Amino acid sequence: MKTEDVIIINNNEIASEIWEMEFLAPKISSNYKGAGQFIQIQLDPGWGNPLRRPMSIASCRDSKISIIYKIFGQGTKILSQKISGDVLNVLGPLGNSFQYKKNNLNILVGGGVGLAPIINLWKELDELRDNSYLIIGAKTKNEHIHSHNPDEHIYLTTDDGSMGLPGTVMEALKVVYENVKSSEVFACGPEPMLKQIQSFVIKNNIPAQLSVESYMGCGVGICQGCIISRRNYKNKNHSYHKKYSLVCVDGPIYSAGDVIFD
Amino acid sequence: MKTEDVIIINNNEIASEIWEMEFLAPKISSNYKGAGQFIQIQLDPGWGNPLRRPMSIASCRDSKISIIYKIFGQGTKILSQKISGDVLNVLGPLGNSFQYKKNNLNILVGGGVGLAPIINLWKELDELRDNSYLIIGAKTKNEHIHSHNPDEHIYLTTDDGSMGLPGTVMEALKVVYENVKSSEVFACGPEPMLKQIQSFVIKNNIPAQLSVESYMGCGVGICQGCIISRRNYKNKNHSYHKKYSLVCVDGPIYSAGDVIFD
Amino acid sequence: MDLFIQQEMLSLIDMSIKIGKVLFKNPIITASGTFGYGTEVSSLVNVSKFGGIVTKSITLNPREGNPPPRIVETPSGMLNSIGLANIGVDQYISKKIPLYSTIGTNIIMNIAGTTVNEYIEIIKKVESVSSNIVGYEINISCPNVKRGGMEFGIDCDLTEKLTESLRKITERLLIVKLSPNVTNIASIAQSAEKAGADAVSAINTVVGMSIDIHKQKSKVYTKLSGLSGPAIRPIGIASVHKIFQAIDIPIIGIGGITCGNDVLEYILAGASAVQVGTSNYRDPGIALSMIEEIKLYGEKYIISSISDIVGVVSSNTK
Amino acid sequence: MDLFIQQEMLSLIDMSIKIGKVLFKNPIITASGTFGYGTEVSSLVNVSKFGGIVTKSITLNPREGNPPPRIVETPSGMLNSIGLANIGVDQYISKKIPLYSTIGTNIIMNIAGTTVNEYIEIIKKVESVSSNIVGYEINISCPNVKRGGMEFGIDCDLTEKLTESLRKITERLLIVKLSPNVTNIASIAQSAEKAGADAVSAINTVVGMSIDIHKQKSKVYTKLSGLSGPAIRPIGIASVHKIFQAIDIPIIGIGGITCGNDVLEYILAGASAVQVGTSNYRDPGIALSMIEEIKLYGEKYIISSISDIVGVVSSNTK
Ligand SMILES: Cc1cc2nc3c(=O)[nH]c(=O)nc-3n(C[C@H](O)[C@H](O)[C@H](O)COP(=O)(O)OP(=O)(O)OC[C@H]3O[C@@H](n4cnc5c(N)ncnc54)[C@H](O)[C@@H]3O)c2cc1C
Ligand SMILES: Cc1cc2nc3c(=O)[nH]c(=O)nc-3n(C[C@H](O)[C@H](O)[C@H](O)COP(=O)(O)OP(=O)(O)OC[C@H]3O[C@@H](n4cnc5c(N)ncnc54)[C@H](O)[C@@H]3O)c2cc1C
Ligand SMILES: Cc1cc2nc3c(=O)[nH]c(=O)nc-3n(C[C@H](O)[C@H](O)[C@H](O)COP(=O)(O)O)c2cc1C
Ligand SMILES: Cc1cc2nc3c(=O)[nH]c(=O)nc-3n(C[C@H](O)[C@H](O)[C@H](O)COP(=O)(O)O)c2cc1C
Ligand code: FES
Ligand code: FES
Repeated sequence: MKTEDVIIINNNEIASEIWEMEFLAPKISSNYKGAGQFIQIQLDPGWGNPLRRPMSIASCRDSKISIIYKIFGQGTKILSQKISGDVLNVLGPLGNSFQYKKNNLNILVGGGVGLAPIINLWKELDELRDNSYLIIGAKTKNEHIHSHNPDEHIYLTTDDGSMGLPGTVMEALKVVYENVKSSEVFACGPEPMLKQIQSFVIKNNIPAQLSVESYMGCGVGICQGCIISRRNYKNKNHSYHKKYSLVCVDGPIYSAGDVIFD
Repeated sequence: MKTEDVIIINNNEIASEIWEMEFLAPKISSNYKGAGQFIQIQLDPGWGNPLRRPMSIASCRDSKISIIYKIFGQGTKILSQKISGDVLNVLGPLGNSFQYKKNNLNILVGGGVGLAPIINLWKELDELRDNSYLIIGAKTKNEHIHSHNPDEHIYLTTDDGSMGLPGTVMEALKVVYENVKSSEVFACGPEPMLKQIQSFVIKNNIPAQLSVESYMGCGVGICQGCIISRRNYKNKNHSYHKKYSLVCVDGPIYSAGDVIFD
Repeated sequence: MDLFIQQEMLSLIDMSIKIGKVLFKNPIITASGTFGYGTEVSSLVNVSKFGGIVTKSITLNPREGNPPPRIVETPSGMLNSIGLANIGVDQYISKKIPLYSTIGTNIIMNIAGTTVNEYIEIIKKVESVSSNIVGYEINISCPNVKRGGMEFGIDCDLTEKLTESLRKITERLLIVKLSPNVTNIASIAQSAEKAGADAVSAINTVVGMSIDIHKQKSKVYTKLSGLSGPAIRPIGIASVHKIFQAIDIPIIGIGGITCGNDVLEYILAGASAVQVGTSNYRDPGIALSMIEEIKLYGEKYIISSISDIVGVVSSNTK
Repeated sequence: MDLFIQQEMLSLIDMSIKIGKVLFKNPIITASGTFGYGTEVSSLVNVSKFGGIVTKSITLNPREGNPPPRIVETPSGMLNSIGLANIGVDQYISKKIPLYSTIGTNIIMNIAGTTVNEYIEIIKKVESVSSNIVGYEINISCPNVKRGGMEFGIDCDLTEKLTESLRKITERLLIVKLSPNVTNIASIAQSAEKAGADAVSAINTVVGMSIDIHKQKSKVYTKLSGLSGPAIRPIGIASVHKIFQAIDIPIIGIGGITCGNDVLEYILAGASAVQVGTSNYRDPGIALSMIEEIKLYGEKYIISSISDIVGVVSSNTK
């Protein structure tokens, strides 16, 4: 993990209110471990917003890193106003990454801006495409950046039925799961979605890895700000209390059974 | 006085660390009264810097206003990073303006960034050029945006003698003053310069108008933050105490005899 | 009558609030010292739309205030040490009060003194003339005057005695403005309530300091000065939250309010109304846009009256 | 010897300072709770360059801390309510103290308790093992625990008693960390001095609150939490200024420090050293650049030792 002044190459709106930014980050990418890791972006040199903003890595290749982000508040607004050539100070790569098994069928589920690490994992699984399924949910078709394509194992859902399967990712997950055996689920998205996936995988006894979000201070384990509640305490280096885990260093990827959503 | 979202047309470094910005401001320019007035610029929509930054109007024509500014701290740094097409929120025009007499010889003295209102007045005196003298001082030639041209009544000075007359504006002022009668001095610049001019005009019994600076809060007379000490109290609308005057509404232009520099 | 119906339809939420017997058309008031005497910027802003205006602190005698520099910006805030510069009560009565007869909003007169008697004398003078001032805000908390109100603001007994004395001489609104520079702001609020105040307002500025490292001196003339602006908003909200649990009279929330969201935070924490201070310096009309933002919030969450949500976050046990 | 001369030439200003009998290589220390146990980010930052590290508050028993959410950003600041999550003194002794033998900087152990006896027990345990900890910072001022140190921090007598008891059982540095949430921080500092503290540090976080208006609940789990970051810097500097006039032992300034300029403001106000907190979250190496900035200042104004400028602004009469 390093802080690095990265140079923006691209910053474009790729779907309604959803942006993709790509930048040159040789130092950070040389330490990159895999899909699921994130970075902490400093908004500007001033101190109006003292905290960095956490963003999952959506791709990492040839010294370049990309993120996919949605405009929530002031910070993401500021990011969307950056143009190519601008410089950002970034800390990373941070956190752990998804761990997949070659022999499993891997079902990837992304919802909302939970997209980024899931797309990243999808790219990582390139050679295992035959064994992999991608499910992406959004409210409506304007928010989708892929095409619904079950032949290629890509299933899109929309709440309003305007694209792909109508309903949430749960509908698609059930459909896909019925056709496969020995599978593992990888998911990232809003908490309500993760909760539903958690019940589903526990009920069906499928292993699953969830990427969770939490309000971050430092991103490196020194503020104790980013905790989530957990089950199944295993002694980790940083989360030195049984009940909670530090998302920034022991996460953001957790085994579905270990996470308690409050 | 109005707040207006103005659109930047140009923003360029015109001399070492000195920038000129021009923007479209139809509302503000329609209320403009003359050289000496200023505007208050909001740095950005966030609240990291709550206070606007005061800047003298350097020109006002055809709905366009320009300013000339020097990078001091974070605020002026932010201004220098704006590009054409960007929008700024501006309050103005504020304060009073220089009042000149047609029959006088007018000697204009600008030092450092005190340049802006003096250049503006110089433009205003266009038809009276024969009776007007412009003196501009800087540390070194890189900071000058004009040419030394005594034939055109333009006298530049540099502390290091790298352009125009060596020394401060005082040297030039003495030279010019020796050649003229019934004159009035108009000056804007750093406090040490204004102090010297004040002693000079008082000693020689010449009328003079000084544009003074002060740390500004509101710019419209409601915070009482921007006072300077004064002599010769005349009942003004806003400065309702004898000892002090509100620079934003009763200034920034004062008769040299009225100002006390602390 | 027609007009009344029309307004009803435009704004589903009832924005009016009551403090003591006084009705405010909306809960957004400008804070003392940050809107002059209320008349300076009337060409720029339609002040009649405000819920009210608190005028600059008035003392018995005119005060020139502190020497410059008086203000400096800090991260998301500013320090000020104006030193209660004001025209004094006599000129206030002769020059300002007449202007308020047509101003179209509630004027609250803020007063400051160094002894109980000074406060009494000021109010007696104002009470002896006819005016449409709706009440007094008692500044017992200004940190920028050497012998000033501050001594009252940090002491429960003094606050009680002062409030009691003033309660006897006016039927108008009596609002005690509290200092955050104390260990227990809620207990000072209780003293004010006990002595008959109609409301308390909180907070005044927080004591702060900033140094010019090159000149090696304080950036404002007096070394200590008062911190205001968004930086102190969390302190103001916490203060209102604590006071809300201690008293039953209305609280007017102050500190770092910049938008409708901020107003609502204060209201949810227990404020019946709010005052906008430093933000006026960025834009003297800023309070007007807050009114609109609150109306939208009211529509979105189907709130029929702003009073319905006062303190809902602070009264929850969790 | 060669090395010493070389350093002398590079940095004309003597950056070292002394607190009690302990020498610090420079006045820049990381603040408790904002740099973990000092070892978490050693791969990212050369911690041996710091003047010192104050470790996270340690309590007698391990504490899991408060439920999430624990932090939220505010204008130029942040609120936190970690709730003293820590591994407890026994694990601190067995797992952390051994790591400090090679850390290359002064380790100050911050401790927190709810009773005098708890503080005593913690220190006794640490004193009974061998360690290179240079001293203890006594947290009597954490606002985020329901029954916590806060009661000490607001009361002079309790502060005095606590300090006295701890002074008896250790010869190591004893630094009392003060709360800004009091009427008179200088008098608490005087109590600490009287009872034998080697230094005081100020300030801990300021009580604050922030509300999510859509969920209508506090943004951090506990309603009240602690405000830190640049927003509170003017409050920290004012506190140091006031304390400087009241006591003779060294003051460690804390609150909103982001750069060398900010460090110097604290030093000019009366701090002999400073602690950097929230800024570490933006960049765990941020304190290192401050050291360089101060050296440049020292060169520019020809200051031979950083101690020469401690309090020069606060001791001026004007
Ligand atoms: C590990 C991790 C990975 C993430 N990856 C992505 C991603 O790939 N794409 C994406 O769009 N978003 C991602 N997020 C969420 C993203 O960090 C927030 O949307 C962003 O910080 C909002 O900032 P803002 O200033 O626009 O909003 P604000 O106005 O500051 O706040 C809006 C909301 O954003 C959240 N937020 C604000 N600051 C932080 C912070 N420092 N840490 C965590 N949450 C915060 C809060 O919950 C808040 O309610 C991720 C978050 C985490 C923890
Ligand atoms: C009436 C008036 C007209 C001015 N005209 C010009 C001009 O034409 N060109 C120009 O370059 N400068 C002008 N200035 C000065 C200019 O306002 C400051 O240089 C600018 O505000 C600095 O902002 P900053 O954020 O870069 O610096 P900061 O880092 O904020 O501060 C640097 C210095 O700038 C001054 N300053 C900061 N904020 C303010 C404020 N709100 N009001 C007054 N001073 C402040 C302070 O003295 C401070 O020491 C004028 C000032 C006044 C009062
Ligand atoms: C420049 C300035 C002058 C002030 N003058 C007064 C005053 O005369 N009387 C008073 O009670 N409060 C005064 N205040 C305090 C404000 O009324 C308000 O309590 C404080 O600024 C916090 O609110 P804010 O953060 O919205 O500014 C003043 C504040 C500022 C910034
Ligand atoms: C997340 C967080 C945790 C903190 N934990 C502690 C603590 O355990 N003990 C303590 O004495 N102070 C603690 N503090 C207070 C800091 O040490 C410091 O006094 C305060 O944050 C002000 O400094 P700053 O503005 O530089 O952050 C904590 C601060 C933060 C932001
Ligand atoms: S974000 Fe600071 S410990 Fe995780
Ligand atoms: S700047 Fe506010 S009164 Fe002049």
